[in-house]
Amino acid sequence: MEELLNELKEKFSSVIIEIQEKDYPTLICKRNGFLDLMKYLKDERGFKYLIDLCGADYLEYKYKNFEERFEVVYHLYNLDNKILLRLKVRVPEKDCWQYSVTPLWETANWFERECYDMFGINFKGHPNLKRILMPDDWEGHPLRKDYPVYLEEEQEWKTYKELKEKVKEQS
Amino acid sequence: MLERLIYFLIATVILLVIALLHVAYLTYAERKVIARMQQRLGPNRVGPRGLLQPIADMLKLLTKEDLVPYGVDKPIFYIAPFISLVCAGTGVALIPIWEKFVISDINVGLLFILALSSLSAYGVILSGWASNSRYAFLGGLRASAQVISYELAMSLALLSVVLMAGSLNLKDIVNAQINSPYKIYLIPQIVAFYVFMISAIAECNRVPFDLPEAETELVAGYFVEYSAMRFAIFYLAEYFGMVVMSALAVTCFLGGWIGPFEVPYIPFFWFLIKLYFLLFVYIWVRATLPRYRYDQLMGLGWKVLIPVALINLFLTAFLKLIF
Amino acid sequence: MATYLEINKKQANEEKWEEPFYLNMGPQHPSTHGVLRLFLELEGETIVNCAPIIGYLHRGVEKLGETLNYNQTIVLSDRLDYIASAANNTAFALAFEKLMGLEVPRRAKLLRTIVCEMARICNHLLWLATHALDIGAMTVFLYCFRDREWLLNIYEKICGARLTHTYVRVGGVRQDFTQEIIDELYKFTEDFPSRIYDYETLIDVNRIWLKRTKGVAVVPAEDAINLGLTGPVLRGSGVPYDVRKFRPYDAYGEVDFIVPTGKNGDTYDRYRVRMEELRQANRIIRQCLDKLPETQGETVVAENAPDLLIPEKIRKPEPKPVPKKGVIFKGEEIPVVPPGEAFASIESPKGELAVYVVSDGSSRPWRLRVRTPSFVHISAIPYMAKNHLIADLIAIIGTLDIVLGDSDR
Amino acid sequence: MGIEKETIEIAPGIRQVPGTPVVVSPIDKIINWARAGSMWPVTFGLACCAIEMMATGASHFDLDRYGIIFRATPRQADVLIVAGTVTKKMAPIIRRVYNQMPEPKYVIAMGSCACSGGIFKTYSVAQGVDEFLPVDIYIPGCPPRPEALLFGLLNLQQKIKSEAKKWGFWR
Repeated sequence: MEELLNELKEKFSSVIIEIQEKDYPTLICKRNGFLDLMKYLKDERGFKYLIDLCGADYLEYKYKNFEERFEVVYHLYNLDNKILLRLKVRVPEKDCWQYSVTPLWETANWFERECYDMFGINFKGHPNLKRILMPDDWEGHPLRKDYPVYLEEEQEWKTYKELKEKVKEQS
Repeated sequence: MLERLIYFLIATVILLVIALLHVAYLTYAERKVIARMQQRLGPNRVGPRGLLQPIADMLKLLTKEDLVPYGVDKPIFYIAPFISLVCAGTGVALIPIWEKFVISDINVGLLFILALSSLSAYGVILSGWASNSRYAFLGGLRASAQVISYELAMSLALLSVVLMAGSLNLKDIVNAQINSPYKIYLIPQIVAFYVFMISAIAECNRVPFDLPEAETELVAGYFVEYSAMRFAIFYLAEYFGMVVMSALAVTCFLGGWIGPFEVPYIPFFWFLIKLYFLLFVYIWVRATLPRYRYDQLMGLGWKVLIPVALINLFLTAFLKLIF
Repeated sequence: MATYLEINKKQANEEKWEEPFYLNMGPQHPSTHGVLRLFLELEGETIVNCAPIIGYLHRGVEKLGETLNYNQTIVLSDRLDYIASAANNTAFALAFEKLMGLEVPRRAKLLRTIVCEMARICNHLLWLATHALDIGAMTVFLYCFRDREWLLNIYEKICGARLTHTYVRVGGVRQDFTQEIIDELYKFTEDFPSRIYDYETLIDVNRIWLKRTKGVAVVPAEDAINLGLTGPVLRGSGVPYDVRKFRPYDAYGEVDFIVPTGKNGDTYDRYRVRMEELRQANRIIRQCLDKLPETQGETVVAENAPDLLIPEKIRKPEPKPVPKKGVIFKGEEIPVVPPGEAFASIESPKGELAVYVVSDGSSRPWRLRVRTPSFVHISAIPYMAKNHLIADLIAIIGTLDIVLGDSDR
Repeated sequence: MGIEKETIEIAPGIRQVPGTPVVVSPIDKIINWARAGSMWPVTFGLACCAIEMMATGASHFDLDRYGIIFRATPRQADVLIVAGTVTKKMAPIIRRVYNQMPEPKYVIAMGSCACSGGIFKTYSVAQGVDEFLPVDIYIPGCPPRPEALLFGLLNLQQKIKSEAKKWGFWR
């Protein structure tokens, strides 16, 4: 475990900002050069299984020591020698994009679509980036911190509003 | 001439009433028997022990709104259920229930029934085509392929019976069975009986072969768009087909109305017993077997049933030559 | 309509002029196990391309979880995978306990394992019922529900609810098992293997069932891992990955059971793997029951676990719900959860269910991410359904054992 | 149809045109009895309540006793049991299934999510099916026990039996 982290540190020193030792070893990486690190981890080091890929919104988070707003978190798992690795990439709010890892792992396809749907982070290189959970003509990204939990009458989704009006005059 | 006409009228009315009651209470029997097989009680709330359930279903379907969806080409949509009901139902007129009571004793009885059952495919195909829904269209396609391929197997199986009996007239077939050494044709023609039963199940789209109206795949197959009374007619047609096919199996293979001993008052007692046993087999098969896939169904029809029926036909012809 | 499709339009301009036959296996369909919508492009009966469309049951559980405190979020977890809700609770509870650094007493771990394995049996029984019903065998559905009813009655004795148990809480379980429950469970574990034998005689040797499941939707091991498949679906392809063995949690370390794997990854192997898992779950319950008397007198909750707060009146969340430090009912400060993040995953009956939670010191999670197996399995449907028939697609949906509450969150 | 004016009430539900042997309205009773005796719900399971609906259909609480068969197509159904959370993306589809059902149709909102949105007061959940559907029977509970669903269905039977003049040619 240790030799993996040291080797990563000197091999990808430009990409990895720091390595934290939380419940699982966490690598905080920069955006450019990130794909080579992932390819290296997948092909040479045998991290063939991507457990999870998700976004997180850190708007006004008290214990924040970075200025970007979003963070994309990857959880990789090596099936043979049972190592779990967490990688984080910080994504600023202005140009809110990130490289897509779908070419490496098929399962990332839908994870990234959901992350785009919920946070608005678009993924370069994704074959078909569209909303997956919300209807296609939905405005706004629900899981952002500045999005209300419950939509009042006027912020309603317009197709639903039309349905209610149509039903009112029908009955 | 007049009293023959009146005799025919009365006989048809009696037979129709009995057949309709049989079909209505077949739905009730099916729900009860399948429920018992699945450790639950069938309908027992509607009438005394649920006996009025088919009447309640029929009345409810009668009074529902008769919905004709948009984009349906109306003439075919209206005719299709009646085609399949008429073709499934007229077979009853030919079956000799006992010596004296057979409505139309034409001497090509068996051929007429085969023609009818291949005509009933039209009802299904036209309804699939007419109701402007993709599921019904797929159901209609599947039904056409299935009915045609199982039609062949059935007619070949029946041919070997005709060869043994020497005539197409159903009454003669039963008489031939009476004075044949083994009393019923089931014993020499056991293979033909199996081929006939399997293709009869496929003819009426019953479970292992119910691809045209597969509940879980094509929502409801060819009668997706039919509501209320039209759907009830299709529902009746399916059960009518079941009754006619098992009645045909009884006359051709199980020796019609003859039985080990003579029951004094009810001459057709044995006919009904055999009929009910075969209907029970239909319901039993429905409760246990899963559904075939479309290409396996075709494979079974062409690669297995037809060759077996042909070999059986040659065998009977060969044996008939020797003895 | 075609905008929903992810297929390319190359085929349209070839000289094959006939336009493909689109079929919409819509949200309301008897065998899509809920509100999954499959947009199919057909060639006769074979599926050329399939685009699953989900989101019809998206209830925003992750957003709602950020406005509830830790014990209330576990109530939400029941509604995710509503067939095995005890498994969801354990996933949430494990993540929160790792966050708070709580040490769960051994008796609570044993009780959790029993409840999780009962959830696995419930889930596999319902899977077998709907899978067999979709392929046409009606009677198996009723037999499976008969045994499931027995288990639901035991659940009712344990925690009062049939389906949404919320039996697990942060730091342990809500109540202890009474002696009556333990005896009933013993009776169940004795009788259950004979019931599994009933199902197998009904469909296992049935030739039509074998024809409908052998060689359908074959997934080689390499692609299964790449597609992210987990649980019985992955083990059907021969990869022995099981979170209970690779990262043991609760009492799975001290219980011995085998992890069944299939050989060539088709529907029949997945069916065999799940039937074997039914027997293994039965064995695990029996071993845990034997271990219970050793931990007789223990409490079932960790000492500094956040007590079940009476939820203070949740003010109408102001437009920007910045979660403040939660002030509890009697006014004094609740134990602050250390800020940080935690990732815990369990082997839910459908696959690997993982929870990633970020906390900011208040009594509400800052970000709650649930990685559910059904979401990934639905994303694998286009891969598995390529040039199969519609009837196989129904078998594929059955063998993947998807639940839409699980996938849409 | 102005039937009350010319007829007099001779027995509960039995009316007679005075001076003539014409007796009216038992036909309502017969048709209502038939309709109550064979209610065919369309399988519309959305979420957890669908599992309880299946459990009610299974052998312990058998629905077949009341003549209730689950039909897959809305064309042949007369009861729409909305079992589960109704999301806004699903609302137009539920309305379309309701419109496809032939006329004497009834709606049962099963579970607190269908009655009033339940615990999910979020951006994507319609707060109750009655925002766009006329609902006949509300069944509370999350999920309601199979006995609760049976009780709801029996109440619907009482409601059908007490209807009048709901037959004849649909306009």
